[in-house]
Amino acid sequence: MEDIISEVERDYIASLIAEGKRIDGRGFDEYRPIEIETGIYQKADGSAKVTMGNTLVAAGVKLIVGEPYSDTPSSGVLTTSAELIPLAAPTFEKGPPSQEAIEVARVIDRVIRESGAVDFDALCITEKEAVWIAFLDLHILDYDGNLFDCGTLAAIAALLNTQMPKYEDEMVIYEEKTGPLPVRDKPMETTFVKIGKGIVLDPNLNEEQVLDARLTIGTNQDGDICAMQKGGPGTFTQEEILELVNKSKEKAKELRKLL
Amino acid sequence: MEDIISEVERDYIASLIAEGKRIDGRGFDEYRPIEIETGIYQKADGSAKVTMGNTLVAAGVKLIVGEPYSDTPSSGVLTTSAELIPLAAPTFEKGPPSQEAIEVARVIDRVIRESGAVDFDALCITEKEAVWIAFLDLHILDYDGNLFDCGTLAAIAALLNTQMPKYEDEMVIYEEKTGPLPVRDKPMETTFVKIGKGIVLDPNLNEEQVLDARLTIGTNQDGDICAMQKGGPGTFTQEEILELVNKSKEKAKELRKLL
Amino acid sequence: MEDIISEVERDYIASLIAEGKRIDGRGFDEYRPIEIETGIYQKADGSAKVTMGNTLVAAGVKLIVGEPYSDTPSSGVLTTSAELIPLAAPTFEKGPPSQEAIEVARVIDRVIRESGAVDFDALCITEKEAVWIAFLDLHILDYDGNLFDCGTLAAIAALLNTQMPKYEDEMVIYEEKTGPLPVRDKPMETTFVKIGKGIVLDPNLNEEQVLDARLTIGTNQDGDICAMQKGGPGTFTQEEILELVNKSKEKAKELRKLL
Amino acid sequence: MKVGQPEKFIIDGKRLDGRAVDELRPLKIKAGVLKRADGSAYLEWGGNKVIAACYGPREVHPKHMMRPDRAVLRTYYNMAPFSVIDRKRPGPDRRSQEISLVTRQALEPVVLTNLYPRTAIDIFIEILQAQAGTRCTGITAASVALADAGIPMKSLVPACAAGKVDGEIVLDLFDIEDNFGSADLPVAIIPKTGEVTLLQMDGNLKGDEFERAFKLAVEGCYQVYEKQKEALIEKYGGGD
Amino acid sequence: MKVGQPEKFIIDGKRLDGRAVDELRPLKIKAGVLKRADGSAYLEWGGNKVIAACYGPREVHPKHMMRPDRAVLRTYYNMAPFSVIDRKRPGPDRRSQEISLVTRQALEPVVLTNLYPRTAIDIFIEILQAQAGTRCTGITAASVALADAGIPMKSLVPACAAGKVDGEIVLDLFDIEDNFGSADLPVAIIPKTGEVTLLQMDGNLKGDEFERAFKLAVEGCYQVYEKQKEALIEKYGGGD
Amino acid sequence: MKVGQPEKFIIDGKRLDGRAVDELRPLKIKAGVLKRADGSAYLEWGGNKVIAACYGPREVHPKHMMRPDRAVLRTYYNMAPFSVIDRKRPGPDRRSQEISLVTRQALEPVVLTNLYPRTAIDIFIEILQAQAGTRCTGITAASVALADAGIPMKSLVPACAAGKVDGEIVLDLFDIEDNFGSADLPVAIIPKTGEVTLLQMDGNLKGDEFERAFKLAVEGCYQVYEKQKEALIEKYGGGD
Repeated sequence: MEDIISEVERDYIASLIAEGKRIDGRGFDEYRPIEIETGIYQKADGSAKVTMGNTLVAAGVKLIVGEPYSDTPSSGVLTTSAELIPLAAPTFEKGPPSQEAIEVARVIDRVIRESGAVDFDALCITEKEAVWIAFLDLHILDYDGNLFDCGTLAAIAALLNTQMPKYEDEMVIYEEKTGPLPVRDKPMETTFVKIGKGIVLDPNLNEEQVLDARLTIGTNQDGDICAMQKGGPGTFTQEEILELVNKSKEKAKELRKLL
Repeated sequence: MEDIISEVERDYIASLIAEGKRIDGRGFDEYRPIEIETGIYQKADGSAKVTMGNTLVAAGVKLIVGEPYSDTPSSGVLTTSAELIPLAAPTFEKGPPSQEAIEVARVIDRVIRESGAVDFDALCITEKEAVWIAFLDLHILDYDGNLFDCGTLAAIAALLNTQMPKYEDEMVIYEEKTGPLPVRDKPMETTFVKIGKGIVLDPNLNEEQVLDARLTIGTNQDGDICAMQKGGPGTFTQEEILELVNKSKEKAKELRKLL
Repeated sequence: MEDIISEVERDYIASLIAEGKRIDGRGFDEYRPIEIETGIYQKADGSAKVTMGNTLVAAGVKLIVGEPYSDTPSSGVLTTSAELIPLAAPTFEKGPPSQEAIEVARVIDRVIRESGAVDFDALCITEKEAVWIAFLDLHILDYDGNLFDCGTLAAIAALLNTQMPKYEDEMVIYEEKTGPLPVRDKPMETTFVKIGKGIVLDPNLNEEQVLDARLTIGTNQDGDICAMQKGGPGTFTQEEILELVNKSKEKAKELRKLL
Repeated sequence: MKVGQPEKFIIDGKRLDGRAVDELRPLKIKAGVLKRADGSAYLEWGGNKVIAACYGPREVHPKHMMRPDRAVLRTYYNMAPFSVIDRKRPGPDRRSQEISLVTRQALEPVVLTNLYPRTAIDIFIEILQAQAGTRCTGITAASVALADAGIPMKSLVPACAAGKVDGEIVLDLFDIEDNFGSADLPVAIIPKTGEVTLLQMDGNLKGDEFERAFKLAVEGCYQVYEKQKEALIEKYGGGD
Repeated sequence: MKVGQPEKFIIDGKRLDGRAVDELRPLKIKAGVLKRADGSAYLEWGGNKVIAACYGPREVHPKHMMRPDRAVLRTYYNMAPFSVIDRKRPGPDRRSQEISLVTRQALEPVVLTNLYPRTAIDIFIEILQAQAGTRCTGITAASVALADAGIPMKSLVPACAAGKVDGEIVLDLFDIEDNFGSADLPVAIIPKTGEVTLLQMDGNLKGDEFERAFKLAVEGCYQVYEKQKEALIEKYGGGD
Repeated sequence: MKVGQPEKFIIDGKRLDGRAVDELRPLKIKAGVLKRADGSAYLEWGGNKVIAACYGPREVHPKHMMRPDRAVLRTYYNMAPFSVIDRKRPGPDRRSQEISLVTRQALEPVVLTNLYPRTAIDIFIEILQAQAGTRCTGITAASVALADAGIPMKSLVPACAAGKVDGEIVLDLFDIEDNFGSADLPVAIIPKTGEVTLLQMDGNLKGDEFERAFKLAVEGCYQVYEKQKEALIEKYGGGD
């Protein structure tokens, strides 16, 4: 994820922000334009494509039937993966997922899990034996920053779009659907980056390349905090963190309205 | 495992040995100070930490229940691994085990297996279906030479320290113990290296770096030979080998007394 | 598979071909000398060693019992692999199979499968539960070009040589045989390469190194086409392709006679 | 007989998806759909949804792949996990490695790699939804993405398959025909000369069937070529 | 409800391991425990037994990771197979990769990497016994190992978590609380300025609960900081 | 007792394959059997069928393995999937990695690596059929392949094992003896000096048993050495 950027650009973006301006003219707390399409990949059981500015994430959900974990014998399973495929940026590489891709997938997984968005108990078919296992795959197609928020939006949109296939005689019949995946919450993530003294929402790639610190905050629809992740080589003050937590709830509400 | 060492050091160590001296002042047949602690990692079913001079090896045993091999349907299974983690030496690398780590694990595994140290038949739960599988993991924490002897000592100490968890209703209950792992022998390995014309016991790192040939001899408590492994780019004469086999039994007895 | 070759050699081979000559004196439609030995690796259930000029391929078939694929519940399974081991050429590398090895294995697999050479239905033991799984492994030992044709010949020879082990009480008894593997056809592949304006059969290594385009055509014993694969950085005209398809049938007949 | 195989593939001259035997599935191509890539294209071809991106000419890593006299052309075909009914495990399998290889060889004859020695031209093909024929879709998309990136080429390369079902030669198989049919023959050509840059076949064809299928596939390529040109005209104006 | 979950976590104001809600587990730190490493530290923190080693500044392999203006700081978190009840398979998994990443970012703000351009500073964290809170234990240990190696730093970095069980905010979760509790919030700080270098959270916290938990974790960090200093004084004498 | 173990291994002084206790299995060696390799050898030793190839001196990849004062000797032992009753999965496992290592150390004492600094000498050993004793077969073959490649050596290196079955010391175990016997002792030597370059053992031997087995294995090596020389004389004429 580390694009090389000249010192000059770095100084330019930071000085803009010091003057209260952003490189693309947005307000500090403003998301880029967002578009959401759902149900577009028909071999998936649920899917969505989300653009946030020029960042483009495709999400697909596939359901299979398998054994539950032994410590949660009557709960379904969610497996979230993200692939930063080399199509999406000159700096993404082939091979196993990078630490960055793993971080994105794990933080998105965390907010879905901790918010109780998916009713895992309803995904049990036979206790200890058979439960639904949902694979949520995030495919980054164009990378212009802020994968956490764009990816979460795509993930939730795809989960909301998911129809359960029929399960009969120990076979999954993907062509027949029995109803929607039980989704009870719409958690969202909002990501802020600190550049110099300024803090801006929804960083684009240029801003990510010069960030000092990053904070992602995930909240459920009641406004409870469900996931947080600080990133970047710099720090936040304690006051900044408390302030961003408050701001995050508002911004998450905005995102939630788009679904 | 290949540290770079200058020709000067090589000559110095070899010439010392030619004069009957070792770089750390020990006798040719003398082990470095050895300390053994057992039962120190409580999530393991058995554990030990052994220091031999500055070499430090942690060993842990974990027991699970699984299927036996089809050619030994009523025997438990032992799987020995060694990891030369990059914490232990500037030359150890991340990634899958090196040839050296594999060799250490296999030679230690061999002496345990061939000496009959573990009563594998007593580890059978239900023939063909369920047996105890013991994972013996050797974690090298500080590397100052002679992993074979230090590792074997740690392995045997950990096996002797192992308590069998309870197995009930097809579940392992790790919190309850039913008695010690059935250990019937205390095999030991003793490692000699030839540097120039001299042969010394328990090489430290400096000596390993300049060795011509290495011979590890594993014996059981009756003094039978159970495992041997020659290493290094040089040779032994047949007389040297026969002599070292004899010496090995004595030295193994010394080690065995420490347990 | 990419040996470096000088421009000079390239020009020399191409100009020879333009004059109607080949570097080793063969006719354009002539195979190198072929030798076939079968049944030579006795731990395999079937085996063959084929030399085509200096290209040497060993093939072995091992049969195990396993579960069928869910969409073909009463059919056996064939798994074809090819290894371009570094013994066979200075340019072959250790590690997972290269794209070239995968291509060779897949194209050979294709002609066996599509020709119906193996009667997979006869390999069913119990529907949905147990079928014979045949591993066909091609081991390239000396590489002097044209792995497709030499490999197919070795594969078919090994399959024809295969004896089914006995299956009793859910155990495979490899020492007892119950009869030959049901092989119904002898598909062959014939490979042509275009160098400049000329097209020659059975390229040796020197010719492969300077080829513009390659066409492999697989036919069954009725002369039907079962597999094709174009390779190389250049092109064929449509006329050339139709002509080679006709020529291929003749040449495949010649190969088939050697079995 | 495989589970799920239909009894007939052609009923009253129509295929199961309603097409005539020599009819392509609907094909839409859009050039320049990604911001980061140097060139890109999006295709919907029947139920295939495919995106291709081109990066280059750019530095070569690892260095030993560098060629002193030309650019190396590298192609990577990948299926999204949700692109097929049975989730595809991430990462390259043997099938996708073979397709990457033949895709490269289908494009190499037209790309003027000698203009950019010591560089790499990388093409990534991402299958988002698969309904048979993804390699032809990918090659067709890649060729447009190369053009969109401004990589000098002798020609666009359209690709199209023909095959056999119910004993009849048909154009552009869709998934049921591909899974249960008796032959599949993907072809790619250089339209101006008619030269063939991709040719694969699996199945069972008599000599005359092969000839008919081959010619039908080539005709299909010319239809695809028109769509490629339209996509580029739509973005850039003018002809190719 | 998960298998093995206790009914209550706090009984008569005491947690299941006997601690008060704002009490740390016993913490012992020893600096300089390994011979080969340039710096090292061993921590016992409750049931966590962790060793950290630092190598560097040293040559960078592979070369392309080298930075012309600074040292690259690399962190590797690893669990010994026998450190947990269910044997951990050797090698990095997704969890340990994420922890390696946040550990690096927790330490980067204090290490003066610009003093050693073109070099690497490598930190290895080995979990020998795990009882929840291993990432905080690892960061705390790593920071002492860096100091022991003489790597110039602006400050030590202590780390500590807070969380929620039975609806109460508690300091420094141990394994039962971590497995079955309702929130975990690990934090690392720069003591002099109070700046936050690590912040993660998973669970469910109301806004005011977050604030309380966050402040409790920060207080925990200051307690941990005292132990870090003691360990260094014990080895080297003097203050930090 | 393992499944398939015979009751007796030696009946009326004869082993199960008809040999005397101190008798080698039939051994045939042919030098120079491959075209591409710089040197090669094919061995049939009882039921072992093994081919060894040597490439070098040649360029070293990766570069960091290069040594300024000598050639690096690299050895790769590999089993064909069909070489054993239970199909061997392709790729190196722990056993083959250990054998690769001891094979290198068995050959290093004789190869004059200092004559070719900054190069690699690579030896590949391919087991096509295995009947116990493949490491000795491989070393014996490799040594002939090195000679066939013209690599300067102080000596050929023959290898041979002894072992114990039914309480008796026997030469050159075959598979049943190896699987169910009570000791295996592979040895390689430099014939002129009698120095030992390979020595491994697993099983259970009293001191005097070891001495007898060891001497028997050494005698076996000298018999193998005669065959190695014959193979080279057959190809090149003259003695070594």
